[in-house]
Amino acid sequence: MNHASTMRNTRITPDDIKSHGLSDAEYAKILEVLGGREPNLVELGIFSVMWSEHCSYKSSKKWLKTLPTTAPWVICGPGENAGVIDIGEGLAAIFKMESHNHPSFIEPYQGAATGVGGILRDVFTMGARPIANMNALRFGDPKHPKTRHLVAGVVAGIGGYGNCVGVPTVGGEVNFHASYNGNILVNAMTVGLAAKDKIFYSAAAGAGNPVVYVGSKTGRDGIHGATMASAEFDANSEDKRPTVQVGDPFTEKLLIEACMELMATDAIQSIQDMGAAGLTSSSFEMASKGGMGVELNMEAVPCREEGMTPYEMMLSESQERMLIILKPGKEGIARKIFEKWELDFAVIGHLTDTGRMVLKLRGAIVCDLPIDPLAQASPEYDRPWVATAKQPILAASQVKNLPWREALRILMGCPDIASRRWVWEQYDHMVMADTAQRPGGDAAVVRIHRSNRALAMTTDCTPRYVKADPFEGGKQAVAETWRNLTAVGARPLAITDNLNFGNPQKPEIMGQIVEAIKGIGAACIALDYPVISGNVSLYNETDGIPIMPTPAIGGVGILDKLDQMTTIAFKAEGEAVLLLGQKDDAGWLGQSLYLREVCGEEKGAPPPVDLAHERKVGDFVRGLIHDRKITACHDLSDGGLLVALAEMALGGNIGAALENVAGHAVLFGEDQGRYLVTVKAIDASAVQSEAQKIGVPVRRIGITGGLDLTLGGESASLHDMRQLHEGWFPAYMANAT
Amino acid sequence: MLKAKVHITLKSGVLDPQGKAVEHALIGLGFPGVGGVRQGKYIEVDLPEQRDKSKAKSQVEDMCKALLANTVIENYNVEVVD
Amino acid sequence: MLKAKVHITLKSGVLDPQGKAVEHALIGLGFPGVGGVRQGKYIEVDLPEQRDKSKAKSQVEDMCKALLANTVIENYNVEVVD
Amino acid sequence: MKAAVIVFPGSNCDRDIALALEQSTGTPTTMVWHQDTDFPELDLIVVPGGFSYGDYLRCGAMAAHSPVMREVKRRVEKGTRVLAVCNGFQIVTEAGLLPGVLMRNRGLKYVCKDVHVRVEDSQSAFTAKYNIGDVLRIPIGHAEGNYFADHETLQMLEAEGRVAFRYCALDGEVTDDANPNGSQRNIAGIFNKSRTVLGMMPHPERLADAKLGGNDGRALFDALVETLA
Ligand SMILES: Nc1ncnc2c1ncn2[C@@H]1O[C@H](COP(=O)(O)OP(=O)(O)O)[C@@H](O)[C@H]1O
Ligand SMILES: [Mg+2]
Repeated sequence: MNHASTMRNTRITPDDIKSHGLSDAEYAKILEVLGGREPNLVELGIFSVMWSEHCSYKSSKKWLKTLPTTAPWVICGPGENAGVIDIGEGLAAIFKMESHNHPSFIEPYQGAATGVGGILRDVFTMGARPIANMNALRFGDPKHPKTRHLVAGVVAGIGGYGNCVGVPTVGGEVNFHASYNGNILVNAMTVGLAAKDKIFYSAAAGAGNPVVYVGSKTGRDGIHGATMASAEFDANSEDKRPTVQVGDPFTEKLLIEACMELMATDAIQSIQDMGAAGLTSSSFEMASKGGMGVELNMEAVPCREEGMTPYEMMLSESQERMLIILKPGKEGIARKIFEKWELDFAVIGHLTDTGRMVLKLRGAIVCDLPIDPLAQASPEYDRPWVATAKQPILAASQVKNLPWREALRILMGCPDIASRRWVWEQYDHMVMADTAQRPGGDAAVVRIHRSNRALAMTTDCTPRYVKADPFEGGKQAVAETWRNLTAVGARPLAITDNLNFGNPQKPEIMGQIVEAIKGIGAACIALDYPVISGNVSLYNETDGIPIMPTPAIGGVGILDKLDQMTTIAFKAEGEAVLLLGQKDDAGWLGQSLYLREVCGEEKGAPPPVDLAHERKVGDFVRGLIHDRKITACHDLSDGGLLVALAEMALGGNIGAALENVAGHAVLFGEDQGRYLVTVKAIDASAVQSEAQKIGVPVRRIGITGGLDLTLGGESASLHDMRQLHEGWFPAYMANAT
Repeated sequence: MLKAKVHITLKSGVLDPQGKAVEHALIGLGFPGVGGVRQGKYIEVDLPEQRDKSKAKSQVEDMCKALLANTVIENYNVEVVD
Repeated sequence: MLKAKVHITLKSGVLDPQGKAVEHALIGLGFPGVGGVRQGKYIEVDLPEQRDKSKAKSQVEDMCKALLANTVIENYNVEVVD
Repeated sequence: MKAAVIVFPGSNCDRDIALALEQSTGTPTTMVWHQDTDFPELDLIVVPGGFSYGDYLRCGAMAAHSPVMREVKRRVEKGTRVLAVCNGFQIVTEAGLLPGVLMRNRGLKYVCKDVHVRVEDSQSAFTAKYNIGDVLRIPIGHAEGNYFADHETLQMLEAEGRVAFRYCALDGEVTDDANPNGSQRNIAGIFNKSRTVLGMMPHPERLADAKLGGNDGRALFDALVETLA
């Protein structure tokens, strides 16, 4: 065929290469793949998105491969749209977390909304009905002039989308830190349920099979979104506006229902959502995975605007679209379903056995690329990295000792600990009528429909630990999710990760990535808790200032009996409060919130995570829960012992009198692998001796009752604590625009 | 007293799910010949102390930039009347 | 092709929480001299096949009654342009 | 009792309320797609919550004008009971089956939380198992639940005892603090004149199972089954 006459009228310039985010070396590789022929603009665009950081994972691939991804219960690990685990009784849980950081900074409402839409599609494309959403959010300093506006927009966007599609948003996390001033993080997670033998994959098969486009029409939205998500921000980024995508949750809801209806038939050979890089990555990846070729007729693509070019159609990131390979002869039944739901349905091409991606516009070839060579040649970098320098261990004596009541008051009302009620009351966390544990506890619990079993889920990461020691911080993030699942009584099963970092071309940032991944991997192995899906977001920097390294972890576990679930709230007066897992009396204040919020310092080594200890204590706690020995349970994290205790007291509106604990290091230290539990007074000594028998440190630290927390002759009223804890967020957001 | 009439509309090319849904519904209700429908906002701002129309206009345009419009995806148009 | 510009505004006496909130926010942002603010909708309907302006107007008024406005609380105004 | 739930594009509490009904009736609930207008004789029609047509334009407006609602109106004239929850309440007011409108919450935000409502009537098929003055804990989830009607309408509703539920404090006192959305007179739910149509913003189906933390909503479904069986 004559490429010169049908495919191109202008030559690729160095500017084209640069504006597509490709390096000279990468362009040279493109020429190699094409056997010396220059690409045309459509082809260059396709290379640029397929080789972008976002789609190719070129900086992180080498290290991601080291993560443990298997277990007997893992049905499908990383590599598909989402990960799949077997949860028994013929069912599978499907989940993933994904970032929408850059779009959310540019337009917080739409950026966050479309982030939710995208992750939902990743999950239902595999045949799962989404049953819960979570969101892990990081914003800049509350005092930064943009923060309020961003918080308001992101939260409204997540709610606006999730509420309308009717999937409950049941949990997440919110942190504030100046390092996110110019680069907020919006990580959204979806958990879905499917029949174990009805999972849908994306590998295309069957030459001649129709390629079908369904959902919304294609507009000029987000063209270059994938390359933008892979580029560092600068002061002009706010001008990159035309690339903003608008979400349409109503259409997404129809798309979910239509896909579920089609999936119940036997019509689908393979299916994939059109995510970042839209039609390009979906068609390319489906063909590539199946070793097939694909031929598309661009004039058949449903378009929203007049005169769209193949380049625009291929690179558009319009939302709420899916690509389906149908089995032969199934077009009629599929079309009928999508017409019922008033969604676009178009056969836009077919599979071939040529191994090439051929795009035609009214018969003329506008793109002809070899699929396998392009995928094979996709860059993979072993970027240079340096390890983060270890920080000295801080002794308690080096840290100012404030009276506990004063310190507790500061912590309860500080931005990172204050109640997130303002956030989650804007999310419908009840729709689907299976929410058994709502936001505000350690993990959300969602009943498996029409059963007495439930899934528990949580997201966690403590970026200040990761920054100080990426390896320990990576371990900690995984361990904290495991602990949160354990604390509600669930058996942790697997995680998804969302690795948010700065520019990987800087060796110190690459070092954070490498060490955090190693830490995550170590924790996964020790806890039998594999990674089944994930997402990488790099270049989170503004004017050269990186975010704190933030590998957000989403953990999922199962409760075999819903009635074994525990919550953090104190249940009755006169119960014993036990501290489990406290190894010694040193108390770890390095990188603690006490140090940051009370003393105004961010320093020291973060608390180490002893994974064997973690597992022993956690398994013991879960056993107690299953034996119904425990009336309330809360793991210790940000703010340490007293903050956890205050949260339990506020949850039940019952106070406690404390003994056997003293000193800022023990009261506010953030040693890992610890839980606070309450047990009926008569059970206390039996539980204590059981713990001692297997070597789990246990200490009785008080008794529930009254409406105050008392310790060493001082007391703090729950009323006061509640005002501080509940007050900060609404007061802060009162003047949002 | 001056009054500003502000029209806020989506920039061209930005998806308008509301307009699209209204269009569908009108056709469903049997109205023939409905082409595209676009939905925007209409805001009236009273400026009781302002006498100068051109000042009023630029003031309300500032309001649009600061609050009334989301300039990432929306255009605004301000008209000042007595 | 004709196009109808439809303004939908709240009847007087009906509380307008959005307008009130915008008013507050504008004052909070330091805009002086903002009196009342009212927020309504602005809808454009394309009528590609219609040539007769007065027919177009009455047709779109029917759309307002049938769907676009809730006449319990809202007024509508239709203007037809080329 | 023969009950059906109408499903509009964008309805999302349809399955939830069908299941809550099933708990009380012991039989599967019929789902009626919004384009089907010839459904069988029924004792109860449910217009469920959600975001019919995305809540675009005005909540409930587009669904209110769909063919199925014309049929629902005919059935109401024949005496069929209609339970309209949340978006359903918005739909039936837009359709003229109940007076007034549900406007944007005064706080302008979507709110999902438990509220308390006081039962104001126990004479209807819906509320027969409650006593006047009972305080129920029940979730809301809406951005437009701010009930508004003109003065005469409100007077009429009060005079005819057609307010079904009012937002209240834990002790039953009707206070402004307990009003989550700015509704006039703290109205959370109203009846039509013959008490055969109930529209309410709170979701009884969301707390109809003790395993999910409460079942104050259950008695509403049980009452319907007992009265209409
Ligand atoms: N963005 C959010 N969306 C929904 N729920 C949230 C969000 N942020 C925090 N939460 C909820 O608030 C509670 C406290 O969060 P967090 O302090 O992160 O808990 P933990 O320390 O146990 O991980 C959790 O139940 C969490 O799910
Ligand atoms: Mg926790």
